[in-house]
Amino acid sequence: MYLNSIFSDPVRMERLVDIAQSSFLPLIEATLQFTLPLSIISFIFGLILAVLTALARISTVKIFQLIARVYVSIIRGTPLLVQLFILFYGLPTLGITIDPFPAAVIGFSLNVGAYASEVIRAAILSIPKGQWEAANTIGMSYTQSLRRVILPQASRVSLPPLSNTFISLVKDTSLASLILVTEMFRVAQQIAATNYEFLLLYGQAALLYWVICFALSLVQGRLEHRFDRYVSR
Amino acid sequence: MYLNSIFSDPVRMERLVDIAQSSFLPLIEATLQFTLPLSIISFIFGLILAVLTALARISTVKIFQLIARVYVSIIRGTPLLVQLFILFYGLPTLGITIDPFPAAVIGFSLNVGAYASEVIRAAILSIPKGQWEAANTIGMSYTQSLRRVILPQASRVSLPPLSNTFISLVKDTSLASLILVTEMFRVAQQIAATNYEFLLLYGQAALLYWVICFALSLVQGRLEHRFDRYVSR
Amino acid sequence: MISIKNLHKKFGQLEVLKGIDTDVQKGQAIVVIGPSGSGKTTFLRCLNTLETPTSGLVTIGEQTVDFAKPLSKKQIMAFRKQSAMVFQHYNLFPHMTALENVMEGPITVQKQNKKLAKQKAEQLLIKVGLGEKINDYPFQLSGGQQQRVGIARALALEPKVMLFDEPTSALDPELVGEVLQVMKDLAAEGMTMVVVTHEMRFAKGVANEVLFMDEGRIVERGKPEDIFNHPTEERTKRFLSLIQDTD
Amino acid sequence: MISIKNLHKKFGQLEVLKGIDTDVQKGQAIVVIGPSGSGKTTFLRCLNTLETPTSGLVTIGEQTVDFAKPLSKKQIMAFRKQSAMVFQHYNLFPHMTALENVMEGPITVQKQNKKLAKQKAEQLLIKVGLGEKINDYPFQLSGGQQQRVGIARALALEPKVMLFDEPTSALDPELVGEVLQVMKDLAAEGMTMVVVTHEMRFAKGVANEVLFMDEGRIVERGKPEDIFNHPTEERTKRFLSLIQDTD
Amino acid sequence: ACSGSKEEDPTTDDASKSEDDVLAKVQEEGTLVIGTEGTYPPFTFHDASGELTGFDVEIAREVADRLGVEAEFLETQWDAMFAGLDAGRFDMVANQVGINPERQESYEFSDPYITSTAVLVVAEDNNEIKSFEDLKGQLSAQSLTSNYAETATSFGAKLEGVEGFNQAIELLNSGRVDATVNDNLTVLDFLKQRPDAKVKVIDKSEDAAQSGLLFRKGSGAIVEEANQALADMIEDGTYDEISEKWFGENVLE
Ligand SMILES: Nc1ncnc2c1ncn2[C@@H]1O[C@H](COP(=O)(O)OP(=O)(O)OP(=O)(O)O)[C@@H](O)[C@H]1O
Ligand SMILES: Nc1ncnc2c1ncn2[C@@H]1O[C@H](COP(=O)(O)OP(=O)(O)OP(=O)(O)O)[C@@H](O)[C@H]1O
Ligand SMILES: [Mg+2]
Ligand SMILES: [Mg+2]
Repeated sequence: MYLNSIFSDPVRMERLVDIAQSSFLPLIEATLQFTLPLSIISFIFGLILAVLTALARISTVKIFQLIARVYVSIIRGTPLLVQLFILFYGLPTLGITIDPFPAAVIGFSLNVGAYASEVIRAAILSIPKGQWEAANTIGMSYTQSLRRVILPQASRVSLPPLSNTFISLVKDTSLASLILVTEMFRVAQQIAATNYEFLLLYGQAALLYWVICFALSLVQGRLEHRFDRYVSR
Repeated sequence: MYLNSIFSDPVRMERLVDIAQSSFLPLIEATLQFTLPLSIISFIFGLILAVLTALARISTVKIFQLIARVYVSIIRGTPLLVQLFILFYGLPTLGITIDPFPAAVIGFSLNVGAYASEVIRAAILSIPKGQWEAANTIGMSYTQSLRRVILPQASRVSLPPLSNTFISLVKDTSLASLILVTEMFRVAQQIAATNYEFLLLYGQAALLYWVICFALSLVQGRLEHRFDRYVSR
Repeated sequence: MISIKNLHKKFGQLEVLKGIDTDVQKGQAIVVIGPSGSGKTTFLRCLNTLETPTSGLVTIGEQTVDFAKPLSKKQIMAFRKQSAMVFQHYNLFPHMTALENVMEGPITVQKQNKKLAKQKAEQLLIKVGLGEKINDYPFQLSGGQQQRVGIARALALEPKVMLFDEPTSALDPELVGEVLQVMKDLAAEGMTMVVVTHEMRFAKGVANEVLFMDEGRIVERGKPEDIFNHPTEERTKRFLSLIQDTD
Repeated sequence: MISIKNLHKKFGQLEVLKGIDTDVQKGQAIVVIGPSGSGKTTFLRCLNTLETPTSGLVTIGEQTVDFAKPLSKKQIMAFRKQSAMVFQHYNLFPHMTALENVMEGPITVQKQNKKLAKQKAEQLLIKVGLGEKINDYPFQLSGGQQQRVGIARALALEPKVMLFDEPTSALDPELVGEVLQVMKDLAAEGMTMVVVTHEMRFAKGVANEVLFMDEGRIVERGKPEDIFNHPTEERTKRFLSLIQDTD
Repeated sequence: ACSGSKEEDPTTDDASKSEDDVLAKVQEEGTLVIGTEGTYPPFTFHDASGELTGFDVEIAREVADRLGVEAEFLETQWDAMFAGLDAGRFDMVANQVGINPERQESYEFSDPYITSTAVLVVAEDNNEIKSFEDLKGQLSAQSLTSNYAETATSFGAKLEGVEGFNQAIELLNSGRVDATVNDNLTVLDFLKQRPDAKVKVIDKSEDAAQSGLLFRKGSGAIVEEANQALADMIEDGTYDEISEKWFGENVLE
């Protein structure tokens, strides 16, 4: 190879360290200002949507089933990039203009809603029928059964796959730059564009994503531990 | 809004139809030549990797567990784009140069391997312990039990989440353009770059992705049906 | 206390209950026996409207319902309140302690005062012999203990009638006794009970009457000693020979 | 046929088998009873090396193994081949038909000729009364039928000893008889059997001896009539009173 | 951000009626919304303090000033820039968009405000390629839609399609292509930032390419206004100042 290893070149090494140091702060800022809020808000809305969609899929009302199916099929079947594109640049031609951040939240929530709905549907279906019946028998309504008996148990089952969904979401927020939200990955690109150290900056961005994922896995561990209170091992 | 609906403008309408017609062929070509082969090959390699990783995670050998955990954590915790970037633009600085298509296959396989390993791990763990014991009792070795008893049943359980992984993969192949594989989405971008109808071309690309996903869901349905042979409803 | 007239239940084409007519006096304990698939479980579930009967006129406690007519949710709820169900596999809520399981109905559904509901739940758990286990989760309890929590949970609803579907058949043999004891005590206190069970100790010792079901019909009905020793129907005889010692 | 000397099994700190000494003659059918948790299942599983004993000298058929010493995979396989296990919950392979379940061991493990293995499997299924069901999947079979496939699957391995762990306790009462019949036939043919069961019909009618286990030890051993009618040990008496009719 | 001023204007109006809208809207709102990439130094990028700056940014800001309105920059990727202009998210794009007939079919350009020449870049240790003429049969990394792709092919090069200069350089660095043809100003900036980069400029072309500010088709009067502003800037020396600042020379022609 004609490129020497960067480690054997002290000047370049120093330059890289300098760049890495000075770029961490803006990257972290963008993470805190956009990447994380966008992820968290979208995830919350997405989960609500997902529960509703899952219930629609499970329901016996054909039209609810159909709407839910079509929604999930479209969202999962087409790239997120295109969805954001249409939401942000397509809708204005129909007279609907949404600001960048809300548009991003809508786009990502719709995405999470579709993916998570399958997880939640499976989780709800995995709760033994006897639990519904026991709830019924003590006189609970559908909503009460869901809220007090089924969803608490389904949460336990769906925690690992939902944390996957969240991890994907966090990384997908990098697409928000396409619709004018300057999230962390875009900042990395901006910095790299001036110093041409793409590998370094992308590496830093990856590290930050990884830290978020790692933090998430800790949270997940604690939640699982809490749930495990009532599960034998 | 100051932009009139395109539908009220026959000239523009005609232009859009023309572009759509002439671009479908190249898009389909690119799908058949790159997007699909890349998806399928990577998925196959990824699955093999995923089974091995899942077995490593389940195994009692601490070092296997650790390797598998670190691998999964890194791949899931960092963006695919960065992984491809490092693989393609980073490795050459260490003297390793891989051609675009193989590099894409490696990158996507590693990705599928990490995500699917969790699915497969869960599926294997969901097979009742009694199945391992019954296999043991008739004298099967670990590999025999796995091949004849556990994996066939785990396939049934993991089919829906694995089809999710495949769907994601198909769409993620659009990142291959970053490392010079002119897959379908890239072709859409190239065409749009000459006529500036990004929305239209992206919509066409989305449609093609959706068709693939839809076809997949049909295949999935048939497979589930086949599996259901031995499952009561 | 219970009166059932021409109760039918179809699952699609399959008619599982083909006209059940019977009634149960207040304070009586009735045992239902019959081969697998004969409709025993379906019968009980119809009484608690876990399955909606296809037709039939059923009175439990103060509520009479004609299932041939469309019913409002409110009517069903009022009817269901008359009875409480104890399941074969307990069906406790695994994410709630024994106490929370028992309190759940009174608090969430009947909107009772929390403190009072808790007191009552504690008393019920003491009654079924689980005073020490009120804060344990189901997985920490043996099968027999879980089933006793299940009974306490049903009792907390203050039903007119208790329905039991094979309450001991999932239990280890030496744990059966403790659940039967609680049921015997209940019968002695005058609780009206319908019990599906093949446990001869209960059928012979406690039941006021035994009902033999086959193919969705009540084939024979009588005092336990009569049914077990001198069944009149051929089907009853055949069935009893299968489940009793033959040697 | 079986000889066991000072068999111990620990799970971590918990000693489940605290020194079992016993032997079983060729052609004998032994019933093991005892309270839940006393170690009956663990005992059977140790004989089939589904659990590896902590120590003990065990002979089954032609193989003797000292579990205090490290063992090679080959030794364990050879030892395991001497016996075959029938489980409480059948543990059939759900993705294989009855026939495939029975053929699986001979073909995959013992590498027998497919055609011969199939013939033998068919004969075995006919023998357990399932000649009509050979191409059904487990979910299409009743519990009793599934358990009979389980027995055929075990027999296909041509073991010296058959081990049964509560083979009828997951069955509907009226299906118990058909499985017991197959087991009785086996005993009559001279198969050596160790059966954990609380099914008195089998214990009293078929067993040559009954073994009472408690807390990891064999507390009492004797002919069925002796054990059930005149148990000498206090623990045995207490246990028998729990599982037998008390009224 | 983009709705508002036109409510009284019935949206059912035909296309010709919307001709004058952009200027009116910009003046009414007091802001000119400008789309740009923000990742293309020295034309549009973020300086060390994170501020958006660059030659195109300053030119666009000056144009807004002269229109008597605030400049508001919105940043996004190349493809989204065009979509954003179409969707009315931006009034104008300032991002070194080269003037060519294809683009003119769909968009309107201001008068050119910069002229750049193509340079040939190869790896430092490449001694085979010495001039554009040596490109024949070599693999050159080009953005397929840029004018430089045509330049490269005209000398017989095979093309490797890339998304931008950065990727071209990465390819050159990793030895995957032999050359790239690009705008000399971009290359100069790169070499300033990465003096250690193992690449060199080997040839300069005669052909020059011009870039202009980009507007939607039918933007109407605002294009003339922008042209006027550019002409004024050139006239009174402001342009020269900005150009000197970024390039040390006048890059208009
Ligand atoms: N939800 C249902 N849908 C369709 N068929 C059903 C349903 N529930 C029960 N059945 C059928 O109704 C018949 C009676 O079932 P049921 O469970 O009432 O019998 P059972 O007497 O309780 O039997 P067991 O002793 O096995 O519990 C069976 O043939 C069963 O397959
Ligand atoms: N894999 C294991 N790890 C730890 N403890 C175990 C394990 N298997 C069994 N035990 C414990 O060993 C003891 C004996 O269990 P075993 O299953 O042998 O009893 P058993 O006599 O078969 O009971 P049952 O009648 O309930 O089947 C129990 O306390 C049980 O909790
Ligand atoms: Mg039943
Ligand atoms: Mg056991």
